[in-house]
Amino acid sequence: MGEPTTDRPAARTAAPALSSLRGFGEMRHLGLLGALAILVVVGLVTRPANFATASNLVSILSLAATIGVITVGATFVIIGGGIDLSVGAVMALASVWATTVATQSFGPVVMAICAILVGTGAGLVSGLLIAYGRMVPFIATLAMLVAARGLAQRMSDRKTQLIQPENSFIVELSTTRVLGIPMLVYIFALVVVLGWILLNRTTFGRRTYAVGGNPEAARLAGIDVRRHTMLLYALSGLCCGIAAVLIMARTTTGSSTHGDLYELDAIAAVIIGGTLLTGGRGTIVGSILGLLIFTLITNLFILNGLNTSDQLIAKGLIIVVAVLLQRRNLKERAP
Amino acid sequence: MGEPTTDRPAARTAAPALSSLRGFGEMRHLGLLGALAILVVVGLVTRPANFATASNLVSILSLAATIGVITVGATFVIIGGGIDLSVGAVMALASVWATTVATQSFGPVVMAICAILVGTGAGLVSGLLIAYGRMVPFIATLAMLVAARGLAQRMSDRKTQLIQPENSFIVELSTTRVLGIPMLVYIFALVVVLGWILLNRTTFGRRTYAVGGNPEAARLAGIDVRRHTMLLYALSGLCCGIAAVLIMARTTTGSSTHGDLYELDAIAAVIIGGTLLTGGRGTIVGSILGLLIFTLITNLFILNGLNTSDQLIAKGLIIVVAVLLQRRNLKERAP
Amino acid sequence: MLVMKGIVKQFPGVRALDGVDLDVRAGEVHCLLGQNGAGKSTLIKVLAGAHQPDEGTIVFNGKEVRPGSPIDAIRLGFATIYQELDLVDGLSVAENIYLGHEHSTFGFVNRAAVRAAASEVLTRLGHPEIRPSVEVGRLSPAAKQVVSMARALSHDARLIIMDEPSAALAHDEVANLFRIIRELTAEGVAVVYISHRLEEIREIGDRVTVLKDGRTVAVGLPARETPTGQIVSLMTGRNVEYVFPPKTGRSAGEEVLKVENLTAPGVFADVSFSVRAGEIVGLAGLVGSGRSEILEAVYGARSASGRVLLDGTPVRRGVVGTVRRGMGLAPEERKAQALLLDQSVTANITLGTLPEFAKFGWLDRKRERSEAKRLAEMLDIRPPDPERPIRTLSGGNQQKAVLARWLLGGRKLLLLDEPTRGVDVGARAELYAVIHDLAKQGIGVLLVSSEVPEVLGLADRVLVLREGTVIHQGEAAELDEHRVLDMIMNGRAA
Amino acid sequence: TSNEPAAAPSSAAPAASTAPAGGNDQPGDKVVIGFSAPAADHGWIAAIAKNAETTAKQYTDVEFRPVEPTNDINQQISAVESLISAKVNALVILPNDGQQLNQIALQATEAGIPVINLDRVFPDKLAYRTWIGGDNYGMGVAAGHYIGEALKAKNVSNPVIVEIQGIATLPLTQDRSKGFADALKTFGFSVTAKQDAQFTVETGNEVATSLLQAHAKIDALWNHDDDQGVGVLAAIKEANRSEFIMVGGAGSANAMREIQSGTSVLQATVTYSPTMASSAIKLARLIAQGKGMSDLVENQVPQSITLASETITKDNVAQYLELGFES
Ligand SMILES: Nc1ncnc2c1ncn2[C@@H]1O[C@H](COP(=O)(O)OP(=O)(O)OP(=O)(O)O)[C@@H](O)[C@H]1O
Ligand SMILES: Nc1ncnc2c1ncn2[C@@H]1O[C@H](COP(=O)(O)OP(=O)(O)OP(=O)(O)O)[C@@H](O)[C@H]1O
Ligand SMILES: O[C@@H]1[C@@H](O)[C@H](O)OC[C@H]1O
Ligand SMILES: [Mg+2]
Ligand SMILES: [Mg+2]
Repeated sequence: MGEPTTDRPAARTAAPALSSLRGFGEMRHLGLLGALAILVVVGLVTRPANFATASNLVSILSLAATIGVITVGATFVIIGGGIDLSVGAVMALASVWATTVATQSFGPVVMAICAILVGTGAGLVSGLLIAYGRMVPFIATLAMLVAARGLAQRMSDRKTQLIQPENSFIVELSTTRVLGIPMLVYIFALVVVLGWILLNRTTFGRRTYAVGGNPEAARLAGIDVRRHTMLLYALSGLCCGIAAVLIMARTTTGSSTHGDLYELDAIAAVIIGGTLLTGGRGTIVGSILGLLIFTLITNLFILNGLNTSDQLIAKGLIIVVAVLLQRRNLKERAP
Repeated sequence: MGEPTTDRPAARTAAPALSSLRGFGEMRHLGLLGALAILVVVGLVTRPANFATASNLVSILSLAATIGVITVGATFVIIGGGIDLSVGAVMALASVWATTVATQSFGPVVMAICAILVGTGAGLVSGLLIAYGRMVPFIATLAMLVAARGLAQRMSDRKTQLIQPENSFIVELSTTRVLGIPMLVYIFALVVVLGWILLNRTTFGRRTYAVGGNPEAARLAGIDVRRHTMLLYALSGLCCGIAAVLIMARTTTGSSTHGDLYELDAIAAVIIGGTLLTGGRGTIVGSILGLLIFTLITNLFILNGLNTSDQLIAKGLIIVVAVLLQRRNLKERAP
Repeated sequence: MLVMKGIVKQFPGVRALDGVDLDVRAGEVHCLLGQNGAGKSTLIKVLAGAHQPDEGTIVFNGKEVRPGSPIDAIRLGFATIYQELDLVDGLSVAENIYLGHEHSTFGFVNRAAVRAAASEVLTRLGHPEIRPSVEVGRLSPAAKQVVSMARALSHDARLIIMDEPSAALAHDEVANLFRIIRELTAEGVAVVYISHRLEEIREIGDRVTVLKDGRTVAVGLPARETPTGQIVSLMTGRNVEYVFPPKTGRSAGEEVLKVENLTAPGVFADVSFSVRAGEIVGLAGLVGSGRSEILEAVYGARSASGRVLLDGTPVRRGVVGTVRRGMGLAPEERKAQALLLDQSVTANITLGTLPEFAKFGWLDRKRERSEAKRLAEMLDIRPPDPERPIRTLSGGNQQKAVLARWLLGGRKLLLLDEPTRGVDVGARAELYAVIHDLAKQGIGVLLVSSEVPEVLGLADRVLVLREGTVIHQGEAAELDEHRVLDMIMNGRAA
Repeated sequence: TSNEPAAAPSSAAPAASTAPAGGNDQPGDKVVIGFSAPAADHGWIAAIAKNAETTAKQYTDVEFRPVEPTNDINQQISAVESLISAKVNALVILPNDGQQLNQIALQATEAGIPVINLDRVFPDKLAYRTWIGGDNYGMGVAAGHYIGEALKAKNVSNPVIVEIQGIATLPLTQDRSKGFADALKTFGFSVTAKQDAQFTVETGNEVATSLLQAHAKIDALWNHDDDQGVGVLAAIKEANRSEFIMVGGAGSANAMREIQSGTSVLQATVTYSPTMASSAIKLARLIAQGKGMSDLVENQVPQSITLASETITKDNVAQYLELGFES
């Protein structure tokens, strides 16, 4: 199944990237593409029969989808000069809230809306604390992480909440395929495209660079820096809500354990993708490439039957090497 | 056992604090002391029979010891304008390295030295990457986190490594009591005192403030900012090594699972204690008070048999409230 | 004692020093004069080891030296008071003074000794009231300046470099400073002294070196005897005349801006004036006299008491509103306050008026680009590619882009703070023409410039500020440069 | 919950024996039982905590004193310390890691408090009075047997057998894998590939997704834990694979329903029943009151009790369904 449409998924998510030729021209994207290419070659050499199959590609994209959506939000927050540690926990909370017996009784659409609203709401709270409460983003979102996990555990009574058969529409996002590709990959692609458009084609995106790059200049140019900062965290929360729908679809459950340590993965993908942790610079395409590199590493390790320990060591080394290379390519302002 | 010496431990760790009247006079410390006082009252009211006993106090301090030692190092790094996410993983790696069959054959002293060297070495590597490789501290230490955990798993073959009976000297740090207080609490106290002296009474400590608060001014004053930065991470690693000895003593084992998420706890304690995440300001006393607040919360929850979910929610709220209060007391430079 | 020869220092896009010579004798006060951006600070940073020169030699006591780092310079016996305060807020006064050369044994700070020594230096500076144990972050800017000076004195230095040490000091504090300088020079210490205040040069200076555009234009002039006129003309390069457009063709219309009793305690007090449509009002004054703060307060970016009315309606605090109502500010610190260095010229130009280029938040990038291109051509921004990151443009061209930002979106009032800082002479003329054109179109302009001829040449009306108070207000035509300089420097109202 | 321990038909519960309860359930001396377990972040552990509490509440002579569950060793040590200083009459401890909590259990025992070690075992027998737990090695053996038999029946040679482990750093995981491998060996089979997950739905899903890609055709899959099994099953469904048989572990209600449906790849699960927590409380009570187990000849409670790991299939699932714990 799905054989004839082999390269579709890749083509889809790559679409926004390709239209941004200028973005691709930059050294760091070339570096990332190079890293991806090396990983692909490694895959082809070590597992010729399994790696380059349509279903493995679909699989990689499905794996990347959940955290990918979160990474889009994280890219905005980090370009805007902030950080969001709460993403995984907020996603878990949204998944739990959307799968309580009460919510489930309203059907799948309400469940999805509920997840998205919970995510956005949590993001808004972090945003308020940071923008108007003037809390350091690290601490505000750490607090949100801790509290959201606790709340998720409480709501679910620490049980995994199964999606009821009558709401299987949600699960079908993962199982129904169009042209051989599961719906959730389309959702992921859509979020990436919309995120790209928002960042590159709207005033909101432009302001995000301004707010992160030089908040004082942004303020003096008449931008409401605080409001914008708040909205960035709400956007991140919105992405967590969408990710919650995807993780529900994939695992057929809502659970307080979902999204453990996503924050580190998402931030790492964004940074590897060339976004500065100090803000003002970065691209969605880079983040997604960064994420795909990580997903590909995991996929390759499992295809080759290697263990998690080696995977961790390799990840650490790859992060260091990638960042050091990027430093050399890019003459960056001193920290 | 130990009854007559009821209030000793508190007196011990409080010693450096008391000598720093200037530090205590500050509003934020008053705030922290207030929070501690409230928690103590809660303890006395809810568990009158168990809370204020010598053994419970000893228990609180023993619980705080491991992460407390790490917090001392984290305070230096954060005052110096950096961050260290790798602390828990480095501690785990040090504990594993020190408890391999090979190391154990050299006896307990070598084991302790080994743990300390491994910790310091890992910190030095992070420091080099940050100071001379110009990597963002967040990413460099994230890479170290991931790699150190992987390495620890690999070295231990993911097994918990028991300390051999002939090396039980290490374990006795936790079981041997002097004046009713386990040795490891003395070690904790010693590290706090030494850390306090280093930060407040030596050129290294005072320069740490300069390096974190105004690196350019530090450079112009003739300080080798890079070398100093590197040393800060080595110091943090050293503390992780000492913490590894303590966790080995407490659990009688070395394990790759030790210290999971310690980084967040340590950073949270430091920030709650009034150290700025942007560097240049902060105190050891504040960090330790912040840590004691967290430990006390845990202890109260344990005593009252409440569940982790509620604890998490409460922790999140306490972080927010504490930071917001601190903001109000302290007119801080904008983020 | 010290001879610098042919010093060249190149920054990306700027040749800050282009062959500077300086010779300083033991026991003298050698004054360094020059306009903003002339390269004075860069020169002393080269001397202090903070910058490495690209060319040139430094000979100290007959030996060629190369201070490769601040430590090297300190070891050579050079102590420096930097222009930007370089203190660590989290440390105490004593710790700041002895930062990097603490009295210590085996790494342990001898706190009593440090405090006693600090207290001694502070007393010598006439400020025994500054307690050595106080955290520097809590001090006023003036007190911080004293701490900076104390730090320089704490070194057993043979050459002390002072970059505008008096900028933040009141009159009697300056007297103290001079007393110290005399003591030092009596011991054979040499002092390099930078100031924009001519009367100070006359009082304390022995010889004067004048810098202009990164070159030495005069060496070793006698500080007391050289006529003011000559110094000023050396500094401002009178040979390259300011080319101001004729003030004809603009007519003042309705009152756009009215400022009543604007006061920010400690910065400026009781400032009242108005700007009419099509009128250019200039604010003249020394560095630190509060001009930037007045602009910011008018713009809603800083709180102040009093009233600001735009078109007769009060302006509320907050830049979002003032921009929407038609104000625009080209701030003084280009890099820190105006530019998104990583973004394109286009993005920088349209930043203030983004909504104009968007429908429902969706940017019309074509129109954005064509507008940016139009403005870039109009202001002759080079290179003429608006998609280039602005980081790669020279300072003057960056400044033009900042101005271009507010040529969009129907501004009613423009606040220009040092609009020509860092802009070369040729480009200046173009900027002047643009500012003139804006006024001609009926826009009110409030202009701050440290260059008096610029204020006089452009403005219709001039306010002269000294230490936060307006000491003169009147038609530009009734003033000349020397009268304004006299007012600014000596506080004599006309 | 659906798993009322009193109804336990086969696990360690004395009810299964023919002998009468012998008055053991009659109220006796008042005893305080302390209880410490890891944080309930998945169904099995949650069921452990629930079962312990429910059982304790059945006895009027038992005061149940649970301490805050945690996954941090350091905190669990502290929690047990607090129970020791509260001088409880008996302690039921499910340690995060038996080796790491051994010392504190030893301290409890030395302080005269009998320790009932639940599930993850302390290495030092001096550290506890009685151990009750599942048979991890036996669980692996049961799974290996079931798979071996099934594949032999199908006459598969050189089968692709895949194993999804739980948390790799736990000794119990390593025991299970060893039992599994040993049992397969008796059929001449071996494990083709194995990966570890974290006992959570999401990690089970992630690992399974890539493992399914690594092996285009699989004959059998053993997943150690039914909680993470929910995610594994979702991955299988998404990949639209059904050519193999799958065996679960622990025995959750969800897994059992899946087996009962008859349409799932999941055809069996090997038990590791959280009812052991109920039994542990009962044992703690008896020990604290100085009683024995009335259906045994012994005057005292035995030193160790290992639950059998049973294999639940379509044929016997109805019998077990009631015992299954909710994930
Ligand atoms: N770090 C730097 N990078 C790039 N350009 C610089 C840097 N420092 C100074 N410049 C440029 O070098 C030139 C000389 O600056 P400098 O600070 O030496 O002037 P100055 O004479 O001290 O002026 P002022 O009177 O305003 O202090 C200016 O054009 C300035 O923009
Ligand atoms: N944040 C502040 N807090 C306290 N005082 C300040 C602050 N900012 C500026 N000042 C003081 O306000 C006065 C006016 O400063 P400012 O530099 O804006 O004047 P200016 O006339 O615009 O000079 P310039 O030519 O440098 O632009 C100075 O004495 C300065 O030290
Ligand atoms: O937590 C573990 C559970 O998930 C597994 O199934 O059985 C043993 C337990 O310790
Ligand atoms: Mg200067
Ligand atoms: Mg100014």
